[in-house]
Amino acid sequence: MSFLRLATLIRHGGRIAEPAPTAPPLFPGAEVFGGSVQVRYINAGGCNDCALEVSAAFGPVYDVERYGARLVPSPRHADVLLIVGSVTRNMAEPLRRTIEATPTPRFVIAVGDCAIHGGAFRDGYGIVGPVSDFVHVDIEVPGSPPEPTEIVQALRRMTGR
Amino acid sequence: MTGIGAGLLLQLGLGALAVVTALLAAPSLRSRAGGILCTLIAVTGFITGLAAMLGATGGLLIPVALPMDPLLLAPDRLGGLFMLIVSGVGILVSIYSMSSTSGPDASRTAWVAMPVFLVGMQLVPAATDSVSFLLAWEIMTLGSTVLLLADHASRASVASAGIWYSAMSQLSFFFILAGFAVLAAASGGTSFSNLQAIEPGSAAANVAFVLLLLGFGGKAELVPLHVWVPRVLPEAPSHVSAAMSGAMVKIGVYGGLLVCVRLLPDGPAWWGIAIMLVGGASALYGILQASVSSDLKVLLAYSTTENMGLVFLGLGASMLLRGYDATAAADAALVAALLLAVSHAAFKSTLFLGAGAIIHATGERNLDRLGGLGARMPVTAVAFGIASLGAAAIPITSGFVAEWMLLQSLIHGGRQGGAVVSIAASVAMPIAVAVIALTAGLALLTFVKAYGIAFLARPRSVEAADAREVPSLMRISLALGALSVLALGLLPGPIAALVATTVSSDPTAAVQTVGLGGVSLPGIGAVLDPIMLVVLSALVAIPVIVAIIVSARRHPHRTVDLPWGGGGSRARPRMQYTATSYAEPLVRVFDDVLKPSRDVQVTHVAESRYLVEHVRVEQTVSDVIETRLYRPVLNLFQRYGKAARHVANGSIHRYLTYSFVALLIVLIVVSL
Amino acid sequence: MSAIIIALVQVVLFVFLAPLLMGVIRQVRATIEGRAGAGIWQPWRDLRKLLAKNPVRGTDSSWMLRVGPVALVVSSLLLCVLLPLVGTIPFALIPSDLFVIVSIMLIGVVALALVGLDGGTAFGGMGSSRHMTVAALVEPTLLLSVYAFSIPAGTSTLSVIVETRLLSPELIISPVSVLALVALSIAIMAETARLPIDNPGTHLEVTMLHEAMTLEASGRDLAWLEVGSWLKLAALLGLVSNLIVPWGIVTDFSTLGLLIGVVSIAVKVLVLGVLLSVGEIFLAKVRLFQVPELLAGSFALAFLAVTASYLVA
Amino acid sequence: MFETFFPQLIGLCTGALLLTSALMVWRHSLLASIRLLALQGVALAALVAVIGIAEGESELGLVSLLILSVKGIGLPWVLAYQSKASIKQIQESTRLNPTAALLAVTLLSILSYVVVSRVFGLGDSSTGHAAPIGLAMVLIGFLLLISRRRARSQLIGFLVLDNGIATTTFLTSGGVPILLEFAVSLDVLLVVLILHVFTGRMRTKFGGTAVDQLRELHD
Repeated sequence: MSFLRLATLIRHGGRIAEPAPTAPPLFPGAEVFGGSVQVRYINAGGCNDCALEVSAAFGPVYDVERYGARLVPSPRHADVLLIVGSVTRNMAEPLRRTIEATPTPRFVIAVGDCAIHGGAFRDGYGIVGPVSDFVHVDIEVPGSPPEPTEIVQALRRMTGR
Repeated sequence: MTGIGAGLLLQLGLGALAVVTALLAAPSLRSRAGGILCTLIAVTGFITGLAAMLGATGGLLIPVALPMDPLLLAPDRLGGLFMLIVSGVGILVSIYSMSSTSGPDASRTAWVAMPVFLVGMQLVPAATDSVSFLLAWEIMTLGSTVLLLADHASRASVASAGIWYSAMSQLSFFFILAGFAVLAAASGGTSFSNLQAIEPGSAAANVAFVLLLLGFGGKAELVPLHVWVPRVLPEAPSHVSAAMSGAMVKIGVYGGLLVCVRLLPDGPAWWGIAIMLVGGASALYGILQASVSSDLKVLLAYSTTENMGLVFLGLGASMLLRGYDATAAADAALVAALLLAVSHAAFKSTLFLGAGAIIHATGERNLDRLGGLGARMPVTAVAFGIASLGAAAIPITSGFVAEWMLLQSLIHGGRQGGAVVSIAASVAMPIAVAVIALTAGLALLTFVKAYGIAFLARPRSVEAADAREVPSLMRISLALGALSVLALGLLPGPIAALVATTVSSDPTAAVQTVGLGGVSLPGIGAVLDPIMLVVLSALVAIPVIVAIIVSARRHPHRTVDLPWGGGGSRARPRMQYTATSYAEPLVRVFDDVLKPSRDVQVTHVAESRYLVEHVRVEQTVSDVIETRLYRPVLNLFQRYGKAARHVANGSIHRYLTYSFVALLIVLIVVSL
Repeated sequence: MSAIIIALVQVVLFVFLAPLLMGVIRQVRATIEGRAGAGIWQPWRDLRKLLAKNPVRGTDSSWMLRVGPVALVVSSLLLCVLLPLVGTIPFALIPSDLFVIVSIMLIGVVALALVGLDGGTAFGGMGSSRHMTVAALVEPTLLLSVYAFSIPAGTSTLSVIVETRLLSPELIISPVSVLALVALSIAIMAETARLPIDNPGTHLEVTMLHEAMTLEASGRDLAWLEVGSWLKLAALLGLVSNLIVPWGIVTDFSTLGLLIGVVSIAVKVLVLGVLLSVGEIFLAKVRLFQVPELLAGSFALAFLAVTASYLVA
Repeated sequence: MFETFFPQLIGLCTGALLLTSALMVWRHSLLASIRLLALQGVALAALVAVIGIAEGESELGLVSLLILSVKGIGLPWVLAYQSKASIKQIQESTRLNPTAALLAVTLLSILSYVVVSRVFGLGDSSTGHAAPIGLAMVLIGFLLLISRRRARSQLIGFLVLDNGIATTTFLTSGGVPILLEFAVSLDVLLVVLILHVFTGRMRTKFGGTAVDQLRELHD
């Protein structure tokens, strides 16, 4: 794409982000983050629809980054683990290790019905159980899949912004 | 008899005593006794060299070189400096080698050769005439060859290294002999004061310059005469490699200085440019080979080529600049070259001794099989780390100050008072700076690789995992080496000022001491005080450290058993980057120069060729100069050798016929 | 004395300015992308939070994971002390000499590379290897470009170079200076892991250079690594801005001058940060094995600058 | 005021000429090369204008306008005439390793400096000092001619060479007679048009203009 076309696109694009809804209350214990939350996203075995919604939440329209949440490439950098999908047999151990590798204080958000209680895959042969079987879940975002706005609101409870 | 003479005599006496002791002593005591005597030799040499460098005169006359003039050993200031370098390395090596109790390192042969080698190296810079110079040179070569071959029974590669070493040493010796012969023929005497009288621009001077440069360049590991280095230095026992690389190579440098500064000063401009070219090529080629090498000792050996290249680059620049009367910059470049030689002696002998400690602890010198030694061998790790910083020219170590001075003299050398000195200099200086910069960058990568792969991360083999710290004498020697690297880096002012007295007619105009051991180059207007730099960094570090302490008290850390590897449970040590993979991007970047050979073998699963059972990747980077320059020549010789076998088949009749034909030819020629 | 005050002011200012610069860069990028952005103070919040966490360390990682980040910060802080940012009054015994500055920067480079290797992971080693390869290839450009600047000033001391440009501004638009500036900018982009050499916003391990080395660090270890990198970027941008627009820098010590110096360098660095951010929108990360080509190009420019300055002026 | 900045302006223009030549070796894309060529034409025109103002010759102003229209606008337009979409995708694959080519550029510039200073002497005027850049451009043009595979990229090399000749003449003699310059420019235009038609023909015949593939013509 040429320089000029890109410049024109940027000029016409303007602000894509939607106006911010009112802030939810701060999650108790998340004061320590002070408006900066690094998120490690884990797909423990979902069908990718929650994953799409999560990526929409971090996209320009919902723009959860404006509230101070950011995706990071390593759990060592993370404050919040954003887990989607019910935990499959092959992901159980990596999930445990990822939780182990995350420095405290940390919080866990389970996104989608599958992550919360197994959802449609609950009794599947490859499923070990919902996320709460492995780690204490701090915030649950129900829905199959949930709206990006709900994911945004859950993360805003962590950032407090 | 003067003090210098007494010192030299004492060395010879101690050397003889050490040889006798090595022959007679019981095997259990041999290393201790030999080591103590070698240390004494080196200490005597150190004191003698220091005295000579500070200006003491005098010498040792040996009236036994008939039919030529009697031999005179009387080191001047420059000779004293090199005696100091050699004996300093000698002390480290002797202390280190005391703790070897068995095997080839403690054999009778090795302990006979060791004092011979040390004394030979001490005597070369003390010689004042070409005969005693060559004599001492041969003693040194003999000692080092025997030391190298002490281990030949256990490893076949040592024998091959020995052949290369002897061949290249004799080639060097031949060139030096021829060079001195040309000079002696032109000047009518063998002593250096006679040789000095030769006309600088004459044909004899030019021929002798080229011959001597080839001879000394071979000893100083310059490209393309460096081929013995990657074979010999890795194969020799580590303390011998340390002595060879730290000390013996400096004798080659001394030879270069002897020619360019003392015997044939004021040569034509092309001499300086030629030396700069050879030096720059050696520096780049050496470090490039070092950076892609996975064998720790090969890496160190090639890095020696690099450092000697930089020394000769400085020497050449100084010659070029002196020709244009840019005296301040010329002096600074020469002092920088010497300082680099001194600091190289310190850091490279420590590095080789550190490699020896690693081999002692693990039996491995392949970096790809090391790792995690930092926790297991802390003293070695710290000493090796400091010496690596020196080799990578990082501040507050000796290597940094030397390269800093060299770069300063180069960037100020091309101009004098706002005017360009000459077109040649103004083209040569930027290229030299670029070469040094690239060399320094690659050296950084090389030593980050060497240190990081060997000492950090997780052990890549059982041997590395089971490594234990080396015996105390080895640790003392390593610590001494590391301390000398730091001392040279922290107090460059006095050291550089002292070094300047050996080569400069007006040393205070070239180098001065400022502040707490800082160095200043008045002719250039550059100042550096490493101690102030340390103080400054300590000051800025204090708030950070306070913050860490406060934070650590409030938020203690937690230890987990696995590094983060994507959550998988199989983040094994084998998945770490190795030395080979570390250098892989570089191999690709310099593909055209290094010409690596890659071999990928894919084995498919029997059922389907779409599934891979295993992949084997092999990549070797060979020495291009060896394969492209030496191999063809050697093959040619081999072919002639085969042809000669037919000619000389052992039949006495045939030999008699040859003699007869030769006689006839001579008679015919005479009668014509 | 005035040198010490200026150095102190520089350190304090840049410790404050560096996170702000990152905030501005990210905010500008977010705005251009059509986002709302986290605000220019977000890096401060990140830092505060990282210092309040309990770091996690692997059993195999050594003291390097603890010391390396501190070494990086100290090297970057030394850059802020020694570079001519607010004022050009150098220390008598350690002037802002080009080679010393580059070597101090290399301490940080080495520390970061060793931290990358220390964890014993595949990604850390990969990042470290790439980082060092780039650093090795950048060094000739870095030295030669400043060498070109140093020729009209007759010294390699950066503060004198900046002062010379202040006194004779026609030097700024000379071809030598323009060539050297382009080369220096590319070298600095490579050195500070910005586009097109490295993508600072990437979350994909295989494309990472800088980020891959920090994957193993957490809590305050990570905080120091981040601060060190930010400070380095800010200090180097400060140097470039003072080479382009030297006006406002303090040459004779006075309180008012100091104030002007502080304000002007802050404005210059932030404006350059905005330009950098806007420029990065139009760039894509080049392939790793095209980076040497880019660096060779910048080296050629720097080399032309040096020879031209020798032979033309 | 102008006197103090005159050497800097000359330097800036010649610097831009050298920079664009070096960048042409660097970049692979044909479109980028054509744009750089246009930029080079503009820089050359500016150089002539600066010399004209310094020497007070209005004739040179006219020459400058001519150069601007021919080299800055005309030739690049002709070269880029073909549909934009196809030209964008043309990536030159050179015969020379790009890194080596860039190092060659630096060495060629040094060589031209050394040659000019040794053979002609640099003189004292700032124009005399900048003259080596003209020679360097000629050499770089040759390098482009040698190292490029495509006929059109080689054409660009030829034009750089021509610009180099023009630069040298302007800097050493302070300008050539207007008619001569006019004739030269027309010449070049003619060559370009012919070659353009020629390459067009070749394209229709062989589907490409990579010179390596033109062996068929020979056989």
